[in-house]
Amino acid sequence: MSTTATESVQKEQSMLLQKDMIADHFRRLGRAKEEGKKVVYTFVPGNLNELILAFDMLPVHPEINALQSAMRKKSAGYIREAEKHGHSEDVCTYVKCDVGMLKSGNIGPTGEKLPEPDLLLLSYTGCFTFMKWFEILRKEYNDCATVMLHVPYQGDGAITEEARAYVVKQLREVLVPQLERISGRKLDHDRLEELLASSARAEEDLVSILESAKQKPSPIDAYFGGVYYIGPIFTAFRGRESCEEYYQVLRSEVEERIRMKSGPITPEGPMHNEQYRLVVEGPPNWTSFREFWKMFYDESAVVVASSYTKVGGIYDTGFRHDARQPFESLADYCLGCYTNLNLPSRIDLLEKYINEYEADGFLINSIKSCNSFSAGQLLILNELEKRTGKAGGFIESDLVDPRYFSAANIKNRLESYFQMVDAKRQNRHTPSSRERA
Amino acid sequence: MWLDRLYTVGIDVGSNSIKTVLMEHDDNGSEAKLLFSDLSKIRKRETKLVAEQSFEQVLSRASLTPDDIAYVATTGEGDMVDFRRGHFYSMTAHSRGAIHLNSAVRSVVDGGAMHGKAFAIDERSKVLTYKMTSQCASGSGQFLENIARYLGIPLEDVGALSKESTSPEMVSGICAVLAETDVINMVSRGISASDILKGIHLSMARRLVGLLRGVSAEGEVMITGGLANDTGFVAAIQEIADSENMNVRFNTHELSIFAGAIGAAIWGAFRHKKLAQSELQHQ
Amino acid sequence: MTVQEILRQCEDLYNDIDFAYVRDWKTRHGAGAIGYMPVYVPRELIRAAGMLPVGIMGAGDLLEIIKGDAYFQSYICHIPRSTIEMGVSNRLDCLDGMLFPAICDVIRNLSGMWKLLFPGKYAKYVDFPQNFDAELGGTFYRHELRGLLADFARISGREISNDDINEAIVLYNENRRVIRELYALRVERPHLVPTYEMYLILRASNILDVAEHTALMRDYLTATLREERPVRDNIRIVLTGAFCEQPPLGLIRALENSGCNIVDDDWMLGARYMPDDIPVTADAIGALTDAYLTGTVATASKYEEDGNKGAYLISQVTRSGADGVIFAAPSFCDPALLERPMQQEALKREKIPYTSFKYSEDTGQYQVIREQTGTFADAIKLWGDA
Amino acid sequence: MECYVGIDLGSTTSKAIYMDAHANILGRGIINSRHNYTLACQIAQEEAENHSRFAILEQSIRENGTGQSIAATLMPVLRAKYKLAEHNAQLAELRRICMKDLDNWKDPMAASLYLEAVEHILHRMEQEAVDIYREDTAEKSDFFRDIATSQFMEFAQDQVRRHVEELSFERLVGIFDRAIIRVESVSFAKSFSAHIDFAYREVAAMPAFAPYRDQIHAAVKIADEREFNIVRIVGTGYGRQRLPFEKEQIRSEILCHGLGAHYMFPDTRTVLDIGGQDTKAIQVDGNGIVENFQMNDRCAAGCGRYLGYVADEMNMGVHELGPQAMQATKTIRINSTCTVFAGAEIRQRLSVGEKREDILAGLHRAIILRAMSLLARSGGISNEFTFTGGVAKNEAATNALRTLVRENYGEITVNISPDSIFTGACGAALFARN
Ligand SMILES: Nc1ncnc2c1ncn2[C@@H]1O[C@H](COP(=O)(O)OP(=O)(O)O)[C@@H](O)[C@H]1O
Ligand SMILES: Nc1ncnc2c1ncn2[C@@H]1O[C@H](COP(=O)(O)OP(=O)(O)O)[C@@H](O)[C@H]1O
Ligand code: SF4
Ligand code: SF4
Ligand code: SF4
Repeated sequence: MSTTATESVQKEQSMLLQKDMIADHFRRLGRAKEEGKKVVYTFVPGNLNELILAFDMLPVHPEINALQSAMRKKSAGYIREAEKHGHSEDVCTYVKCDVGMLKSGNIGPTGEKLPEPDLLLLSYTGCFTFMKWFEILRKEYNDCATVMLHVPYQGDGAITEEARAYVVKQLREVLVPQLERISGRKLDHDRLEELLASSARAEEDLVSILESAKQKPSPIDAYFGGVYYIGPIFTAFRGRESCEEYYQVLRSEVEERIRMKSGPITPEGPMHNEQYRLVVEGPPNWTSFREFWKMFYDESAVVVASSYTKVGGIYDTGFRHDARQPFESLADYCLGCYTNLNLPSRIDLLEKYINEYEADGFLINSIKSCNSFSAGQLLILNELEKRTGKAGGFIESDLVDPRYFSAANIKNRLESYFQMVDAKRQNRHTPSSRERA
Repeated sequence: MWLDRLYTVGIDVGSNSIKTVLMEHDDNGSEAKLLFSDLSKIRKRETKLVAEQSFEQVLSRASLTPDDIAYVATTGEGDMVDFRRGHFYSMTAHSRGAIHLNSAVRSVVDGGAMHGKAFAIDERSKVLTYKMTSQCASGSGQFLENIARYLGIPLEDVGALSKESTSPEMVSGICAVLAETDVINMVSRGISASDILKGIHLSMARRLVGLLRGVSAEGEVMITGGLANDTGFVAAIQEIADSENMNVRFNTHELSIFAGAIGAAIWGAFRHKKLAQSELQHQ
Repeated sequence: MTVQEILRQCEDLYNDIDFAYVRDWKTRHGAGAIGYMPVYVPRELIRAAGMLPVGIMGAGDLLEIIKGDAYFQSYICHIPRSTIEMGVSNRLDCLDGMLFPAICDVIRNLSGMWKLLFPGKYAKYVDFPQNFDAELGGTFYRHELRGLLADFARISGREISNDDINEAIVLYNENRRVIRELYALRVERPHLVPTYEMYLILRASNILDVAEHTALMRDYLTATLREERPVRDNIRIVLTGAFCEQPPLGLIRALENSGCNIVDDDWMLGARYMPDDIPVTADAIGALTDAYLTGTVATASKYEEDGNKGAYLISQVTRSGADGVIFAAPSFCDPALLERPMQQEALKREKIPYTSFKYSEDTGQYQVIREQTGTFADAIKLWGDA
Repeated sequence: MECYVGIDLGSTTSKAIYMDAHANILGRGIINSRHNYTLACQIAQEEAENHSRFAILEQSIRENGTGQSIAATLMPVLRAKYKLAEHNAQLAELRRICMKDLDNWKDPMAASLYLEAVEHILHRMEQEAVDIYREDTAEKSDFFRDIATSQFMEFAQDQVRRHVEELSFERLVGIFDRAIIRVESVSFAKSFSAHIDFAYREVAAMPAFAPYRDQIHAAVKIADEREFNIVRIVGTGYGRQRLPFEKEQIRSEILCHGLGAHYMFPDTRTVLDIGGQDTKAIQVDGNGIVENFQMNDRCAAGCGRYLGYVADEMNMGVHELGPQAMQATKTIRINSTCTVFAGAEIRQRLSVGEKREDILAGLHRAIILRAMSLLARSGGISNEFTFTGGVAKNEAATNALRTLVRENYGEITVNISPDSIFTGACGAALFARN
């Protein structure tokens, strides 16, 4: 009795906090133009939030807008709109959702119109589509000022000195001058360092939260729940006080759940009897997010680790933003985000998760939109099966295009998958005709 | 040799049927009149043979011989017709045919057996933009024919039945071949044939309206091809377009199914004159 | 040689998915061969190491995909499947390494897959700077090139001098020059350089030793000028978007048969990425770097700093006197397809007609495509106002 | 006796298996599942029960001293006669429904015209029934629908030819189409007692068996009176969600196929199942536990229906495709993926003079190529490889498969069993037993 009561209270606190933070951010965006604040559009993976905040600019993340649109069931219309303007049905639907939203009046998730960008900060990290995306936006916003940060790929599985130097140099010689020009102020180094220090503190808490899934039962769902947990740190809030506070609250909630030995909280209610522990690779589907989650809830399946919660940046292998070397740590952050890892490194990381989080199996949600994630996932599946001996599952959907989410199909596959995990765990012996004869 | 009348034949070789028209043109080519038409289902026969027979059919009705025909123009899969003089691509032909049937139309939806196409045209029937369905027969005319067959309903009755529907069954993206199971399933769930058909019409309409939106269609839209004969489909596509607030009005013509053949015949006359002129110049 | 003989040689090269030429070349020269994916790699460096650069453009429709599908979902383009299929069926054994240029996420990830699938083989992702400042991108790229050079030296077992690189640059300059001539002839008299032939001849540059290829093109230039060919009533087209996965030959023929003469394109872009000569200097790596930073043509995989999208395409149209543009892109090719709407906007502003279609290297049915390009050609021909 | 039942509710056919406590298969039943799934499931189950009774009958005869000597000759006759009884009952139902349909016609003129025609057709069908079910006639379809359809079409064409002006073929066929669905929905299986009694009386009257009539009768009685105590049923297959079963009683078809294949061929590591509407590639471990699988989407290309559609397109029966394709001298590449487009392509190819068998060879290769890519996706092919599902009955398909497997995966044992269509049901029965 009392547990459920506390659970619901706790749930409300961190969630409400996040809700307020987001609402506040969009309110500020809504007032940006009249208050003379400059708006920077930029991408989530390896983003430079601290740098943007140091110039007192406001970031907008088109990917977040796209996923919010999907959750509010607007994406289908936006995508159609973009396709009407000549965008192919084959390409990343995030882009189309964003373009469609723009063409439909640029109304953001809170129903307010989003301010137009003063700068497009194209941090070209882990995905080629980003480049095209901002080239498209640049045209849409009348040749809006655009600055490119080229972040090399970890082709050989490591961050090279040259790559780091290249990024640092671009930060210093291209980004900062451009940000100074647009914002009309000099970079405040002290402010940047403060922000980075705050980031590091929040990151510490986040890692502890993500790693809490090593407990049995896991107090969190590191995929469906995880996407909420990474919200603040991967977007406009990292470096801010509110972000630190959010993670403190969340961490204490999680710790309380560990003490109570209770499972994650889901939209269907708290999960009680953890049956399957899974590692998930790939982004979720946003259009049917709850339905998707419920399929796991119904089977009492908990995701204990996921790669998607590392898209912004990977913290659990030790990286922290570092006020002592601001540009170097920003560069490392960009260079280190999940989709900037080469395939062998991605497999190593997933393997590590499967082992460390004592998963029963792993599942790949392959996203039609996203070549960056998806190309090669079938090999990942095979490799992981080979290395871990755990059951691997493969389902296909899309981020924001509801046409590519077939609930029946996914359910069918999941059902088979869970039965497969079961069978594997029990390893029952079935007589064959030969043995009987 | 100069006849005082110019006759041309247009043959539209479809995947399902062959449409042939015989047209008569006045001297300056501005007036074209349809004399005879023939529609022959291919029905597992050899396409080439059916085309020949269809050609002979219209000629014999007009008591003309092949020599009287100034230009035999094909469209569609016209490669099979070796007695053609020239070939026009199907959108070129359909758009011309559509303008001939109704000069006010500025967009065309061609609902054939395999593909659906939508294209915007100008007053001279020039194709401005177009969209086509992909390599999946779901939602095509053939798809509808299959369903009608599974339901045991003659194609001619499909339209009327569909219009009787009160609560159409939602269907979308089902395979033209595997639809059989789905349809049988719906029947066994007690859904009436008219609700099934209407559901299918709506889903087909949605696809084609999608294409039309892709070409930014507005105003008068001509439906050409066999689907124009299907009143249920015509009603459905109007319904969908209205529900999506598209400013379009769908037109059909009793000769809609012959639009491609008519267009080809008219272009045939045009080319014939061009060619005759350049021959004159050469001499 | 007659045109027919030259074509037969090119067709043989095209059809040979077992790379007999490469195997033979290696034996003859006692040297290695390095494969590379589209679009571009600095072939000069491979050549400077005495090795044969081999462009891998998938297997077209020549290979049934049995195992390649095991690696890619249905919504990923086709070229990596057939490439892997060739790899796992030992057809690429003759290569001593593979380069994966930074053109898209698919090829990028393929580099990692290659490392996993062929652990003993050299597999390298070649990152190209998207920053074109000599100090920034230039520094980075120089380093990339030096890394490659060191790798090639290791693989070939020989030191590579500045002169070696310059020698290769000269050979490729020569090759580029003849390509320019060929393109110029086609613009002038398209009927003498039919699309199908031009394609095959250019395609041979993927495999042939550069000097041989240059000679082959020269032969073709001489031979085709002697041919009697009918002038067809075709429209003039710039084809764009096909810089990576290639359409099957049948489709190329179908385009031509539907009334389009292609007068400029982005096929085999790697061979024409730097249209101009690269100077011979004491710093060959520097020259290659500069050529990359300042001398490459526009393509979807390259960031356009000035945001002048479509300018290059429009210049292609103007230079070649084309009637219109065909966007032909591989299905599921994000770079090409995302580029398309921007290009089309630019063309619209210039009132240049265009049409577009998608294909896959193993597309077997050209009907729909022919219907579209045919209608496009009809529209230009019948109303003539283009 | 205690038994466990597995039911595979396929998209085109439903299959049931009766299994005893020692995992021995007692009987198998199969039925078209075109209509109501619940009913199909019931009928398949009844069929399997009858089949089990036959097995008991045979066993009783064999165990009964003298019976042993005649069992081999008797059983086929008995089965054929039983089938005949069943067939006759179905024909009677067909007649009843057709007549009722005609009764409701609004136009009496037309009704009487068509009544006469239908009467003729049905009469001929009834006459021919005996010939269909001789113990020595060639193998025929398991389904009344298939037999009746081909007969009805043939005789209807005769009628139309004779009365060209008055009768429409489509309309005649329409009457049949409406009726056959309902005939298929009637459970005849229940009437085991009646049918076996008929069969018994027929054989008892035969000189060869008359001397043994008492033993036979005794065996018939045992089989007829045997009670089956169904301990548990497990359902699987395409339509499984529609079964009125508890969640625990429903198993994914993937797992059932894996387990079933393991049961039939214990060394199986890779299973390919090509059914009417889907294709599955499954990897299993040494215990028949699924390790990995891939399924195609809801697209007919690459499934049994692809061949069915092609057969229609070429005016052939599905069972004729394989043998004809085996005559091919070359393989023509079919470019269209979509079944409907492939149909059009076939027409085109035929019209440019390509040979039927060569085209068919291409089609079979196409379907197997798709399966190969699914197999590759599921993790390749390991020894031993088992091919199940309806398409495994098709020689050209198995042939193409063997070739491609050898070319790409080396020498691998390929198992194909005549009962492979029951693989899923068998797996389900095993789940029921566990
Ligand atoms: N009388 C009709 N009533 C309803 N639908 C019809 C009728 N005639 C043709 N159709 C539809 O039109 C389609 C054939 O159109 P058609 O333009 O002849 O195709 P194609 O040119 O590809 O052969 C058929 O598949 C069918 O769905
Ligand atoms: N005798 C036969 N010869 C050749 N093919 C057959 C035969 N019987 C069935 N098939 C093929 O098998 C398919 C049905 O397979 P089945 O495994 O019963 O499917 P499902 O389980 O989906 O109902 C048919 O579509 C047909 O192509
Ligand atoms: S391709 Fe993937 S990483 Fe890139 S923008 Fe789209 S969803 Fe994001
Ligand atoms: S789903 Fe059906 S109609 Fe569509 S491609 Fe597949 S077979 Fe053809
Ligand atoms: S075809 Fe396009 S997406 Fe595919 S590998 Fe080439 S560039 Fe990348």
